[in-house]
Amino acid sequence: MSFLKKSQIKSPWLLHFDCGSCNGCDIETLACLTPVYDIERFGIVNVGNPRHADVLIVTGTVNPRNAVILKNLYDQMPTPKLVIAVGACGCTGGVFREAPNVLGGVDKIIPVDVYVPGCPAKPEAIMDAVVAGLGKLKGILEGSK
Amino acid sequence: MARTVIPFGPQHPVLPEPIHLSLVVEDEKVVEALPTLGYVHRGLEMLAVKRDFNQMIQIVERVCGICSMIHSLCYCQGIEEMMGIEVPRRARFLRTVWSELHRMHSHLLWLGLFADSFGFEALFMQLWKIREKVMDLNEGTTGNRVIVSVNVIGGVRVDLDESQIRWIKDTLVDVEAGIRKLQSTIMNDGTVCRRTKGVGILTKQAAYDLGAAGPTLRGSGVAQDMRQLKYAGFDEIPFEPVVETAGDSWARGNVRFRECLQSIDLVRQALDKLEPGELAAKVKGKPDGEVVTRVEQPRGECLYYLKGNGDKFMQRVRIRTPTFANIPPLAAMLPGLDFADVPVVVLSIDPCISCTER
Amino acid sequence: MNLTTFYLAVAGLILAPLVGGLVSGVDRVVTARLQSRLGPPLLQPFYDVGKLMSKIIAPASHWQGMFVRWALVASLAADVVLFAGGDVLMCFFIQAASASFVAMGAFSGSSPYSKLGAQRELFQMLCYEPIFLVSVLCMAKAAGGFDANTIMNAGAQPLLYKMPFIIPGLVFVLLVKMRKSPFDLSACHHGHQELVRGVFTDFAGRDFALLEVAHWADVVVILWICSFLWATGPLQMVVVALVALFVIILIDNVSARLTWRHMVKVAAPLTFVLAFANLMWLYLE
Amino acid sequence: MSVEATVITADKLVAEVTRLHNEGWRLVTMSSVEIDAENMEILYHFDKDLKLTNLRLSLPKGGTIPSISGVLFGAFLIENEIRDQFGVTFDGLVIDYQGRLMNECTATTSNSPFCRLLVKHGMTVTKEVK
Amino acid sequence: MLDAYIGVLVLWPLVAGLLCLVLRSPGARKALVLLTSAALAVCAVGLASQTPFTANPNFLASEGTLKVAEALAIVFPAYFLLRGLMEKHALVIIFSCLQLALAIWGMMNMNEPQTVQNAVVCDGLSVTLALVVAIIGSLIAIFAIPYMQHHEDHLKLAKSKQPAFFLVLLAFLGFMNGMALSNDLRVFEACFEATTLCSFLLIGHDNTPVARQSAFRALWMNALGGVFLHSGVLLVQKQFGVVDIHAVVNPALWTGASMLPVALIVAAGCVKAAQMPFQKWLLGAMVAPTPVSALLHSSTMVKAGVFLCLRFSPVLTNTTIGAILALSGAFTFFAGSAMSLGQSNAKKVLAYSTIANLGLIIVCAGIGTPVAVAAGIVLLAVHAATKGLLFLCVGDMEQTIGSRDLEDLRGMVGKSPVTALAACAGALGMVLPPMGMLVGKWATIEAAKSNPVVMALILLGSALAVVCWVRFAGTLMSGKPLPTPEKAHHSSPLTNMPLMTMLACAIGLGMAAPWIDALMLPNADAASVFTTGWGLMPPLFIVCLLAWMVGMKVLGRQTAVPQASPYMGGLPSAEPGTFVGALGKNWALTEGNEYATEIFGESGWTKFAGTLAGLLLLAMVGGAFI
Amino acid sequence: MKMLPTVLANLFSKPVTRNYPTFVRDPFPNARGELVNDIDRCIFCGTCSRKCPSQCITVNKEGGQGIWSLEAYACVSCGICVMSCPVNSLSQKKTYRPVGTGRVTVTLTGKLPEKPAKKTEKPAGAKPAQPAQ
Ligand code: SF4
Ligand code: SF4
Ligand code: SF4
Ligand code: SF4
Ligand code: SF4
Ligand code: SF4
Ligand code: SF4
Ligand code: SF4
Repeated sequence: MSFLKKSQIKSPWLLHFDCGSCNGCDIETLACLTPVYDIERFGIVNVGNPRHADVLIVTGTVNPRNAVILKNLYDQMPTPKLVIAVGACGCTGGVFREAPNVLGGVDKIIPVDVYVPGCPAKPEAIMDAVVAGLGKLKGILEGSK
Repeated sequence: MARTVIPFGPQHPVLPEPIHLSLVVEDEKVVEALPTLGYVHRGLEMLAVKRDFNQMIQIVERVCGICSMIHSLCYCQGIEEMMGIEVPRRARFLRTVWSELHRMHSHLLWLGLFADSFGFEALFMQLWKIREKVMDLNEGTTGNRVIVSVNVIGGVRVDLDESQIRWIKDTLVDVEAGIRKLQSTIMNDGTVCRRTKGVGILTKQAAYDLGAAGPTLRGSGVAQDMRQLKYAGFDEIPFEPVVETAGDSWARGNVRFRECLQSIDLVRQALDKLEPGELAAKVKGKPDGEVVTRVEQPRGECLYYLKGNGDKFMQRVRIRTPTFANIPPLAAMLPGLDFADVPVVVLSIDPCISCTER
Repeated sequence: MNLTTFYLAVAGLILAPLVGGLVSGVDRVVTARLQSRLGPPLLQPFYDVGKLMSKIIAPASHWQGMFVRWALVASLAADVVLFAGGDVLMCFFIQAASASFVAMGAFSGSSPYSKLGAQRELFQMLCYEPIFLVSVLCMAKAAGGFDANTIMNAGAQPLLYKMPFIIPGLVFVLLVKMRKSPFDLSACHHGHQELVRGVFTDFAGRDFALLEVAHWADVVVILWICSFLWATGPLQMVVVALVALFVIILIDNVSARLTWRHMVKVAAPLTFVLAFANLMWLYLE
Repeated sequence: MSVEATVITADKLVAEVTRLHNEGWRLVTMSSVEIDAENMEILYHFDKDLKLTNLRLSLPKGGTIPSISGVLFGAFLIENEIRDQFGVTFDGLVIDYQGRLMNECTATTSNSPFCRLLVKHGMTVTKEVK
Repeated sequence: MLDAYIGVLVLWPLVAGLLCLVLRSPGARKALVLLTSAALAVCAVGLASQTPFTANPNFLASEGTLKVAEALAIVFPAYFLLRGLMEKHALVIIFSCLQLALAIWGMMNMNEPQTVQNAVVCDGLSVTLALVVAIIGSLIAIFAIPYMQHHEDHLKLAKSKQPAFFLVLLAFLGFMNGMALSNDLRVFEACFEATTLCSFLLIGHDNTPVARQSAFRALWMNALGGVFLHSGVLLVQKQFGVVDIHAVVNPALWTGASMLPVALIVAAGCVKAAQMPFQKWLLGAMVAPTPVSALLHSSTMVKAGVFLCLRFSPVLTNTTIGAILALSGAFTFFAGSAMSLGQSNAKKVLAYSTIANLGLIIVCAGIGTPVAVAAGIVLLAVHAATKGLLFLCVGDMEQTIGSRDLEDLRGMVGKSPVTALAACAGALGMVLPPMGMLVGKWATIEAAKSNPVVMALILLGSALAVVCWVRFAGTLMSGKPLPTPEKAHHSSPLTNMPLMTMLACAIGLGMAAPWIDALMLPNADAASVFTTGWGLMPPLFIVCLLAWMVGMKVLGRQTAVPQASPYMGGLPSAEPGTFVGALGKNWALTEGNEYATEIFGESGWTKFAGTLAGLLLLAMVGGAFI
Repeated sequence: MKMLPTVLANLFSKPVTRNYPTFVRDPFPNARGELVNDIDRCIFCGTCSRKCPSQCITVNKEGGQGIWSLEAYACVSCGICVMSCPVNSLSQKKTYRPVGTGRVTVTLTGKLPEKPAKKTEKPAGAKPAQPAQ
């Protein structure tokens, strides 16, 4: 695999967007950056700018107002991109599925590559998800030669 | 001079949660700031018509993950008051333990984010490193790091055994040492003070009139803490509300820092008062009537207005959270600030949009 | 121009970005350790750039690609000038051109953050340029010429003895140039800043990768010029550069970000006056 | 059991709130609750030294009452939220989100506790099935 | 042949101007201006090819001419006095009276000086100024044809004032040439006063209250300058009995003699070059139509001032006066740059920057070594071209959108790309290597090696200038312009031709700076130029060329793909340049630059810098007594 | 500068980072992880589906077969169902449910109890989760 392709696996920069999450999954996502978990070991940086991000981590349920934002952010990311839906809310809407202002999980708006169950998802699970996502990307890259 | 309009948020790296501020700045001084909410609105008060009053515990726990335990505590207390249930003494102290552990992790989390808002990455890392120990306490005792889910109507559903109590106490010694080491950085470091002192001043009168709550209110010199209402175990645990008088971001930060230390002390006291006994009282019947109940969350006074009508579904669950009350003071503080201070001041009220919008 | 100069120039062209990338990698590892973390692999910056190179994204403005290329060329040219032992003033002017092109690219973008970042980038330039150049004047005065070669062969005694007061100024310049707290005003390494990614907000993909390379080249130039302070031998210079790097990383980790008003009104004038006093002292001696 | 509250009418509201404010009471919040298909109540909770005093105002859903945000700026957010949920119009609201504080849906009907018209994905307005 | 060239350069413009006045028809005017421009350019180039040389054309050397010159020394002040009395302008009255008194006193009491050997002595400095006037000045004159037409259409004048305007404009060029070439102090002085008159008339051309006020401000200041010059000249005459400029600027002549005359003459140059504290007249000149301000700023008037200083610089080398002059020039450079940073009015940005850059040339004059003078000449030429270009661009854009505020010019690259890009090139050419301004600055710094304060001030000023100009260019290039109603703008070939030529001049001169510098140096120094410091330049140009090509290729590629939507925190936009923000409103993404007015505000700096520069000026004149 | 001792101490001590995929910490003994149903024990009474706050369990009885299905990614691991199951057929693992690349619905079928079931015999472990699509 060429250096350029390899570096795509080695340097996933992430953008975290909180669609109506209860904060539980957010803080666990943030915790991944901190010393005990330190996902920078995998070359991951939280860039906070869709134009630089490779991985979009979405926590929480989608509502009509944030759906627009979510779509925009997704569109502004460069390709190839990965989407990770974190927590029961991100996957399906979780406990809030039937709340009046909830549309459901992230996959209602944008395609999701990896689902991370849990309420909240554990930091280890989020790391697993990134690894799984990168595995998927690697497959695509190898396939495309 | 031409003005710059900045769409600040909803997605913005210094904002942990989505909120939008339409900022108008002139030479990087804010002249106008209008907030937009609704990006995390779920309408979960409304779920009361679909989930019975027991299931609502799990719903209100997820009003917000950071002080989820205190939300369910408030809700359960309300229902207990409505139904006239006496909570066993052991349960009350256990509730105190977990609610103070929550306060601790919440304040450490916030202090970290606050440090991040003025670009002090190492401090953020250090605080979150310490916080992990508290998170371990949560997970080790309840089975979940964040949403501990210990409350049931009438008491708690998880107990602590002796070894766990000892473990908590030992860990707290470490945590306290770690926090105290950072005291001088948070309170006296030159660059930190330059970014926080005198920034976003809320006078005592303004704080009171605008309805500020929690550390935002106490940072402006008003000694008000809902734990003085003596709910859970606080009737037997003496404590003094932490107050600062400067009313700026620095003062709000310090209130939280000192409350962190205070919480360690409260947990210790509560653990010492634990006596063998029942975990939960028996519950019969359906809630009927109307109550207003208040607790102190890390971010301040939280008020639940509950109305039942003898059905298993509540007629109304109205949740007023501290950040909701702190948004107007924020809106009043923003104009006149340097643009660079906007994140600092926004973070200084510890915005929790999740519960603001529910 | 003789052949040695030519080889040196080519070496500068190739080595500078590589060394700069390594410096950045060391920076990230050391920063992680200071924060009690394990940190990324040493070669992470290269992976980052490689990744960015292979991304596909629409430009925020048609002009950006052009400005980015110009900035890169200018940064590399500054390197080459220095490696070939050329005029230090000119070398720095060329680097200022690079910074200007970055700002121009940011201006031509469309996000308000990028434009605010460009403004701040310019204010930063306003602050560090005179300080740095006055420091160079000190060196030139003591060494008797503006050429890098002349300064490096200035004699047995390290220049530092004659110019202790330019140290704060150089530290300030390094902090600004390496985008470190307390002066990471126009863009910080990670995006947690009120300006999102400041000047870099609108650059993406390949453009951004090239900017990063230009940044590496810049860092090498600045570190090298700082190491003139103890130019008694190549080893000593490397040590000085490493010490400077470590000090910068330390400062980054023990301070909060200040504001640009503070920089323009307090930090820059103060360090400038100190450096200038040093210059006057050299002249009056 | 029910919450102790002074019953008040809309015309005396602002005067009463001003009086409480002058006496040093702090507005905690307002709670809105549906009584039946047509009517609702708003409770104003005030605090002083940890004691609560409440005002109770009955009104029809979708009615109009004076805003107290002129007296207490902090009330603007609460009033906007109630407007979102019950379609109550507040006269003299200092910052008026026009019923769009939490969502774009303005179709709040007068007989709703919260709007039952939802903007579902795809931005079509569908009647919520209940 | 030389005499013919000189004749055309000095006299023809006046003749052509008079013809304009007589013929009055626009067509004839156009033809005359174009003809004059061509003639001037040809003759100036012709002269340049012969430099250095001396000549004695009859029309400059004859007894009659000298008589006329002496008469003019009375006529001009008398006219100023008359205007001053009409306007009841105290300062004008005072200074023109002083001028008159000096002139009359000089006539009565002065012995006839030695006859001047050569009426025209043309060296590098003279020919540079002549070329600048002939080429840059002419281009501006051509630009003025459509501009003034449009201008008068706007003002809806009943009777066109253009014939008179072009008379003054063209005559101005002639007088400038006369000044550049003449070697007789008396002729020089007459031309010097003539430029004062011309600028007064041009600034006041629109005859609005502001224009009048500015014109009179220019008049009193330049009359004061005239007083300085005349008293200096009289003293020279008294001390040595010579009026031959090239004899006077011989350092050997001055050993042991009082330097007061030189100080006075140089002070006159500073006034004309709008150095602080006399910067106000040049700022006032901004109210005039663009060709006037362009002319005053780039190729005429102010250049007369620095020309005078550079001319006398050999006698300033290593003197107290020289040191103080250098210091005050450096200070003006610094303060002018700082003030230009705080401005949002594009023309004021240009004005302060002109003042600053002239300060830089004055520094060169103050240092006075051959290297410094060469740098000064380079700066003079490059500045004229670059600033001329910038003025024309701003003028053109102003006619397009009806505002000269930088904030309104935001995103001009979308509305009139050619002009905006030319302006960007000009702006970046002011500050970036390898363009001439920066190269000149570099040379000046290294020439000022012995004076740390001057070097530091120049460094500060240059940093300020970089910020100012990059921001200027960036604002023009700013993405996503706001939707403003488009106004029809008829750009004629006579607008574009001078603009493009000027662009070529600016870039060409900018790139040629090192070679010009080499030309201006005495042979001994010139040889070493490219082996030492300047050796960098040729490879740098190659690098630039490469960068240019790469940049263009990428530009082409990126233009072919659609642009990304702007990052606005993820918010949607209802239409380009807006976002849907608070209250569900459509917020326009307006932008404003940061001017840091609390630091770079105009009024504070005017007071501070004015006082300090005034003191320096006094010190310089006082320094002559030491 | 007040942070200096702390960061220097960090530099000279071992990082606290747990090198996760290489080193996996043992879960806490009472951790509430993945929900599993010992389907042979289940009597398909439907209590869990009624009590679940997330309403992610459905219980169906069709043709003598009981179908218990869980919308796995909507489960919030609260453990209410575990507490309420009358026959203790539900339990939570100590480890969290692994991440997946598609939505997962766990569907388990079992025999309906003929009579009030009184089986005490311990059956084999639950069937593995089946991705529904
Ligand atoms: S999955 Fe749970 S913790 Fe995560 S956002 Fe949803 S409710 Fe909160
Ligand atoms: S105050 Fe914040 S942390 Fe607490 S419940 Fe509300 S949102 Fe959560
Ligand atoms: S851009 Fe900044 S953060 Fe990135 S390597 Fe360079 S100095 Fe470090
Ligand atoms: S460096 Fe600072 S701003 Fe960047 S991600 Fe880390 S904590 Fe956030
Ligand atoms: S459900 Fe709709 S109307 Fe009701 S509060 Fe939420 S967004 Fe507003
Ligand atoms: S806008 Fe320009 S052309 Fe029109 S009147 Fe004014 S100066 Fe003349
Ligand atoms: S799992 Fe337990 S509660 Fe659920 S249906 Fe089976 S037996 Fe009943
Ligand atoms: S653990 Fe909770 S959410 Fe999950 S199935 Fe059981 S009751 Fe439902």
